[in-house]
Amino acid sequence: MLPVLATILAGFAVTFNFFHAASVGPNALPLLTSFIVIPILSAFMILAAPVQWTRWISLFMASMELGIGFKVFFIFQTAVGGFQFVEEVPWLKNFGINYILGVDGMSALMVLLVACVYFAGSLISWNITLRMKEYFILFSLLVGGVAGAYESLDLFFFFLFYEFAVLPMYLLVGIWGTGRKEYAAMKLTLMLLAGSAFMLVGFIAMYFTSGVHTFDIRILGDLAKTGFNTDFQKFWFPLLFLGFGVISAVFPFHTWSPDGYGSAPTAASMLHAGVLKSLGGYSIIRVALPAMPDGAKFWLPLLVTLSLINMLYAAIVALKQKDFKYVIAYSSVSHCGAILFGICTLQVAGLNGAIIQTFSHGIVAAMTFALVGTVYGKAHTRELIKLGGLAAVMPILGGLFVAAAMANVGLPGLSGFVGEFLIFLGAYKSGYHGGFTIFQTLFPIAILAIVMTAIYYLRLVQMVFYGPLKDPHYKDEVRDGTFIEILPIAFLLVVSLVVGLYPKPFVDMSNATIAPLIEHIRGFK
Amino acid sequence: MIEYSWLIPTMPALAYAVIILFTRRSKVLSGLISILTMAACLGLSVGILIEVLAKAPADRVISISWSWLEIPPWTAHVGVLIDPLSVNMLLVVTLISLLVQIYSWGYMHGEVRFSSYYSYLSLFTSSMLLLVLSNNFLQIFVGWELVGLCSYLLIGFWYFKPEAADACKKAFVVNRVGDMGFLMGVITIGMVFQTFDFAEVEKMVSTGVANGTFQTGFIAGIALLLFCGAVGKSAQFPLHVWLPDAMEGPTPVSALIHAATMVAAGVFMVARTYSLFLVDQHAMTVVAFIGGFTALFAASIALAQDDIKRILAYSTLSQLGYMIMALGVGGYTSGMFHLTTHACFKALLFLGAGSVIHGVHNQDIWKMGGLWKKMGITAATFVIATLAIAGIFPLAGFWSKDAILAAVYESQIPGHIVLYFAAVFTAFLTAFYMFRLFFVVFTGEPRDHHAHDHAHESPFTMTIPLMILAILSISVGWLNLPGFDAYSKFVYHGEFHEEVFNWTMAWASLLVAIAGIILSALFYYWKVFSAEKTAETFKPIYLLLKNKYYVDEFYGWMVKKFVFGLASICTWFDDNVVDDGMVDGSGWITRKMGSLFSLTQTGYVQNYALVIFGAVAVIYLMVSF
Amino acid sequence: MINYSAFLPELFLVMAAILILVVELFLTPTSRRTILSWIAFLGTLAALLSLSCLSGSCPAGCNLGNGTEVAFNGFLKTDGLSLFFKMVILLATLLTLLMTFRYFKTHNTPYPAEFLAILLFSASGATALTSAQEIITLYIALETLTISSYLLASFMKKDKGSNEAGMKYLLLGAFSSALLLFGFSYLYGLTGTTVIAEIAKSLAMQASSPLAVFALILIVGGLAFKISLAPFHMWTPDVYEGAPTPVTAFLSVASKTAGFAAFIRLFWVGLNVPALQPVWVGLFGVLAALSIILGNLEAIPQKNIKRLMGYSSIAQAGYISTGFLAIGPMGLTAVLFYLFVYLFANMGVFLAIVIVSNKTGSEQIEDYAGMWKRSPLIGMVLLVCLLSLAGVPPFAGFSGKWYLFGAAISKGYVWLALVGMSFSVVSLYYYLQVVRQALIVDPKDSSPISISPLEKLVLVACVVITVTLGFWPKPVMDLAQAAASSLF
Amino acid sequence: MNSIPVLHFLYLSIILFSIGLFGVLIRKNAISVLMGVELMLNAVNINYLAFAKYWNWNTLTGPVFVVFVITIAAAEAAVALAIIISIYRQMKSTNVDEVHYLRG
Repeated sequence: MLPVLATILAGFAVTFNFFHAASVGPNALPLLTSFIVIPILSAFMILAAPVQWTRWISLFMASMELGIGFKVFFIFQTAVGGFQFVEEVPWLKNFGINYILGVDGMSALMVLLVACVYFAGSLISWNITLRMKEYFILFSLLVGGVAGAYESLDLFFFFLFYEFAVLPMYLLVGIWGTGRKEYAAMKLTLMLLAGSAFMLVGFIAMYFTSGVHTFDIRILGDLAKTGFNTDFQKFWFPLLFLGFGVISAVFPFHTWSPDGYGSAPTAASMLHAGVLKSLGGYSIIRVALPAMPDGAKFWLPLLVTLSLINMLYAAIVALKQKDFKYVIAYSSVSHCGAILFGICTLQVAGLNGAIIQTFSHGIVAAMTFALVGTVYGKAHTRELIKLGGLAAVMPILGGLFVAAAMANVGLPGLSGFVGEFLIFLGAYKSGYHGGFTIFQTLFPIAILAIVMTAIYYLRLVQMVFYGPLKDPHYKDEVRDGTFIEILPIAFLLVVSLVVGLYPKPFVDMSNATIAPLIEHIRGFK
Repeated sequence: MIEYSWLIPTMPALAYAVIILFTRRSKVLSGLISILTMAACLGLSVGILIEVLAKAPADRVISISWSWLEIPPWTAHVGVLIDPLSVNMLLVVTLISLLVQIYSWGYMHGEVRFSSYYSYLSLFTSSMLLLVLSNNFLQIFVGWELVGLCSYLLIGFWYFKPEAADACKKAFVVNRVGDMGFLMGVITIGMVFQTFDFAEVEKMVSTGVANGTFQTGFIAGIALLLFCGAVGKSAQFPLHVWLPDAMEGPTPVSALIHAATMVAAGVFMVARTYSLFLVDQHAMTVVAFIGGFTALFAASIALAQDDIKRILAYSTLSQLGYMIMALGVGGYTSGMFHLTTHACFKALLFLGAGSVIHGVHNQDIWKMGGLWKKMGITAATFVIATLAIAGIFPLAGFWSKDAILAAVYESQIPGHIVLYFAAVFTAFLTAFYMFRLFFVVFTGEPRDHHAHDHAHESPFTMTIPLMILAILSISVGWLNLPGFDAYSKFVYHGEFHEEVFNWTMAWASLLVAIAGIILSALFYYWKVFSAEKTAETFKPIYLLLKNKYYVDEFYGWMVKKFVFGLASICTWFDDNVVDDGMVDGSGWITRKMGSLFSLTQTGYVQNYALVIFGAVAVIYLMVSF
Repeated sequence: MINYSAFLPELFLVMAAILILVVELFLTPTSRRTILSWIAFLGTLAALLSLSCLSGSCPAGCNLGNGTEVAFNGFLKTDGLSLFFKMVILLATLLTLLMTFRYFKTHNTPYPAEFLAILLFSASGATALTSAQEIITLYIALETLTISSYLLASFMKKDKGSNEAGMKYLLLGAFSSALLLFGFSYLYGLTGTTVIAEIAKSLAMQASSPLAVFALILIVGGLAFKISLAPFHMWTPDVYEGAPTPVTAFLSVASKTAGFAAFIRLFWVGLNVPALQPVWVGLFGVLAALSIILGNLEAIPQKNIKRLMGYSSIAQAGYISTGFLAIGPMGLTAVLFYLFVYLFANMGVFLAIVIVSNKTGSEQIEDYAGMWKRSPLIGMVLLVCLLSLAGVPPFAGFSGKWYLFGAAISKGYVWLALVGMSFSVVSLYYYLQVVRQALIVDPKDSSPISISPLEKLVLVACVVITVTLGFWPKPVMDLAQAAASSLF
Repeated sequence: MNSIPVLHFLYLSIILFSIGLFGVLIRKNAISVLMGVELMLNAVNINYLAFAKYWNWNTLTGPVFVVFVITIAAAEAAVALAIIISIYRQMKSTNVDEVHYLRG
């Protein structure tokens, strides 16, 4: 217990203080690059170091990452807005590729999210024994990829990092997974990459159509008026939306998600559900919307319908699942639907809601998966019929799970509420101001989803933790969570609480991105 | 004092955190922390009351706000609103919670999770106070949801009991259904008025309706959306089903949450947003009739129940219906007044019931009887409460209930006469079933001797709250003695107008109540009539009542058929069509095409040559023609 | 006075080959043959180094050349482009030699000297091809390459597969080169010259005639055979499977590269005339799409890894052709870069195949189970190289594909890019089947596989290069651009 | 000699080429297939000579090409025969259809 805490504090302090002096100002230390490098570096260190150090290295590096995450969050000047800590290195001039990193409000939040989940994940994986080294290496690489994807402002590197993150997932699921792991792994990988195939072509098409031959997102975003004519936008927006949508499991391309998460090892599903999945909505806001507002508006009816189906349909399907983890997986699909819905509102409130919901979903889904993994590790089964009454033997985990469930349900005071509330506000608003009136009829349906969520989560709580203890063996075999198991979950819970209780700083940050974006979009038909 | 009012919700929250994090091990410490915080809150509330009373009626409204989240130009605040209404609620909530917490010390004695119990109580009180003190729609919704959570936790406190597990889920979900409407209302308000603040919204509405920016129907729609929430939380028909089941929780919890405070939140909310309702009479009518119907409906069910707590639960429903009705007919003051008095005597009833259960370890009234001698204090206090709820002069219920009846009688809404008679009849039923309960439990011969022998009076930690509440149940009503009217001068909506107390109506209702008491005495005390015989004669009606009009069964059937039916359809679709069909299907097709094409690799060299030649030929033809 | 430096690398190779044959005469049958290997190795190395001298950037500072060398009054011109091609080919030859040493440890043959000599001959043919400026020269170089590779393919006389591969390769190769020649003859007839630049000149003056189109198509057919572009690809899997593994490796990289060199010379210079250009560009669009689709689809059911690689190489040819469509420096750069990437990825895989099949004696995919336990390095190599072929980041194949499709899209071939991307997902499926065996499945027998230090070095090099070029393609890109600039 | 127009040579070569092609595609004996190829090459040669005549003899391009073609054809034939022999050694037959173990 003490050494663990010491390691965490040490790692955290190192980065958090190291960057303190230099990280603000024009020629700053490469804050963002180091955010990508640290996980990758840790992969190499683990590769080199003796096996018994593995966990400690990973934990230490994760804490360093956490330090940077918080640093970015704290020293980001919301008032100034725009992209900050930008690092720009020319890469391939004649192909218009530059290594550009930078965070605005939205991605600053995402950076924090990545850091938190990485930290929690490396704690949750503490008891991995099978092929431990490889596990932690792949895990760190996964994080590196995600971190890069959230920071890059160049489509080439965005894409590179994104798929870089998909790859370790295949092995993580395939090797350390459970159930039909190889099937799930293959499905996940192929579906995600198939989606990204459209992305790549779309990016390159943007590159050439824009006329300025650059992959710089910031520039491409401003070209919406001059660079891309309406037909181009109408043709490419849906394809990009598809590519991004597959990442965030948009119906009907969501089926990789239940199988994938169902069989992935805990930490992997935490990262994937919490962070990588959120990339979908993120990139729509970052790339597709600014560059192709007309396309967005043209396709809105379809997209809204899809996202609504996501929300409700997934929630309904979750109601009938027999596997503990599948319920969570479907609920995560449903929440991503909410995110897409928020984006489709094309309203300040709605988009802010989408971002906050992205962040919250990241934290909460990670927490929930962590809980499921821990419970599974103790009860050795995930079939809901076999579980029951576990609260008697694991009260702390039970309590935490109720908290997690409430966060998912969108209970005020926890992060889930803020996002959903803002999304609904946006939904209503975009109906009220004569904009896109389909919402006025749709948003009651959307709100219906929160009831469904409540139903299936409480059903879960009841079936797993409440009622009499199903299996008498649990009485003496199963113990409550240990410190190492509780720590990451509690950590995530605290983050969710903070967002829920005082969302102002977070919303301000996301709004630093959204307000200009909306101004930008409003100029279009 | 008022500047510290924000402490009132915060302190219990802190107590919750402290207990959960640090003092779970030590029961005594946890209990003390919780109780002391509650005492402090009560003290603060009293202080605030005094301060507010000192002010002139005009400037008794103080509102303080802090920004919670901003999306320019639009801001959501968290704030404190001190006005007579909230002060009234503050006192009720803090007082009852304090008493209940003291009471729980004895009642939950020996419970393993004593500490968590107290932590939940603190959390509940804190969220309830958040709700009460809120000065905007968003915050009231937040508190609203949080009390829902606490009620979930406390109903399911004995989670290992399957009934409890079911009940808490039911309570939460049913409330969510109501909250859907509430949330829509809140969002609509936020977006239409660009603010959540009560006062500003009120202003905009009044001006907007005056100059015709909003047509009344729209406002009425919003009001009714909000009312959905009230229907859920105050367990009005058709969302009343959760409250009786909620009795699976510990009895003090039922007293605090499901009788005195939380369920009254619905009433409070309607009162808080009253100006929205007043805009359009139709909205008021809907409210009034739902209240009235619930009152009668629940009372009739209570006639045929056997579980002591469920009887009380249905009586709670019915009384809440009264309050809602009162608000619906414009009896703002009377409604809130009844809320206050009801809080006292209903809490008393539940705590008394709790002490009985504590004595006989049983909830079926037909296993009790003759407890008068065994547990005197309990019985004495219980009878006071019973008289109070029956509305007997000069106890609290008399004054508040008559105020309501008067309000109904004098109101302008269509069909108020019907409502009036329904209300009167409800009063009669109330008197009847309450005394049925009293007689069966406390008088006559013991039915279950084993239980009876072990029965004993409860420890003083439990009896003292009973006595305090008894005194209140007698005296609170006097706040509104005709001519004195302290309460109605304090809590009113809009302009204060004198209400002349209508004595004839009061006597009438009193007679009705007494008639009810006598009738139940004939049945259950002197046993002139036989209850069994009557039940036999009117079997269909009896069964209907006993089975609560089969509402639960109906809902159960609906959920099973529709929700889960839909769920199975969707799941099937997802597994077979989307997953196996589309996703795996495309993979399968690709693989099949692969093996199909690889058949072309025959291995015969001349086929390959032929293909080469053919390709050249075909290409040439294609290009040249 | 002949300008030897124009064909200096070829000279080195040929001399090395002859030297080998001569030295072999003095060896008794029992004496060890390592010296021959050394000669071959050094000869190729010398050729490789001579490239840097010719490019004018000699480390030793000799002034052999300054980038372009001309001999035989312009028939043979060694410019930057051909230097790049030569580099790829020679690197491939080096790695092939390395494999050969390993290969002959188990499959021993009485004629190692001949094998090495022929290998060097065909390498010299390939390199000569890249600098041929004239049809006859081009044809001779081509035949030097192919005829020797017929021999190489069928070199294991005792092995049925090898023989069959040799025969098929030979008959079809001869057939296709007959088509090619027939096309050439008409080209000559139309223009009256065999110098590619001249051809361009005189074709530019005349309108498109059916005869010209006919010649064009015959030439496409004949050459597409060499780079195994569908539908002229059918020999590939059989030959790749049957031929000795080093030879397969050599064919898959060296002769493909040479083929592309020929294509670029002939089409981008010779036939790049308004009358014909649309025809062959469109034609290549179709062929590229066809090879991508067929190659990837047919690879799926394969059980033998060499055969799998055969199909994959068909698909790769298709990808490269997408860049070949985009006439211009960008397309050329993309093609060159991708060839370089493809070289290391493919060679890494084949080296791994040789090593594994030496140990297990099998080329079936399911015998790669549990490489993560038996030899993590090989597991790593398979993962990196195969996924690079599939075009997954962060490996070089990804950036390569990005440029190729970029070039294609810049010329408006969006549909082709879409086809390519979707089918690279399909390709991922079968590549991952191998990766799955190697890294996920547990081994049947977990006896470790020994790797000599040199091989370790090369394998690691392949991995490092493949990963680095994914992140940091600049050095090679600059080289490729320099090369491309010599044509435009 | 001048009396015969070029076109006739071309016809001849086409016919010859087709015959060779026919042989390649139809004959089952590996040797005959090879001979088919040789015929095709000869058709090529005829073309070259015809065109050489059509343009001018002085630049020797055509004849030189023909010489090279013949030489290479010879080399090809040598290699081919070697391979076919070793196949014959193994499966006691030179029928190309019997050599189809590599397929699928």
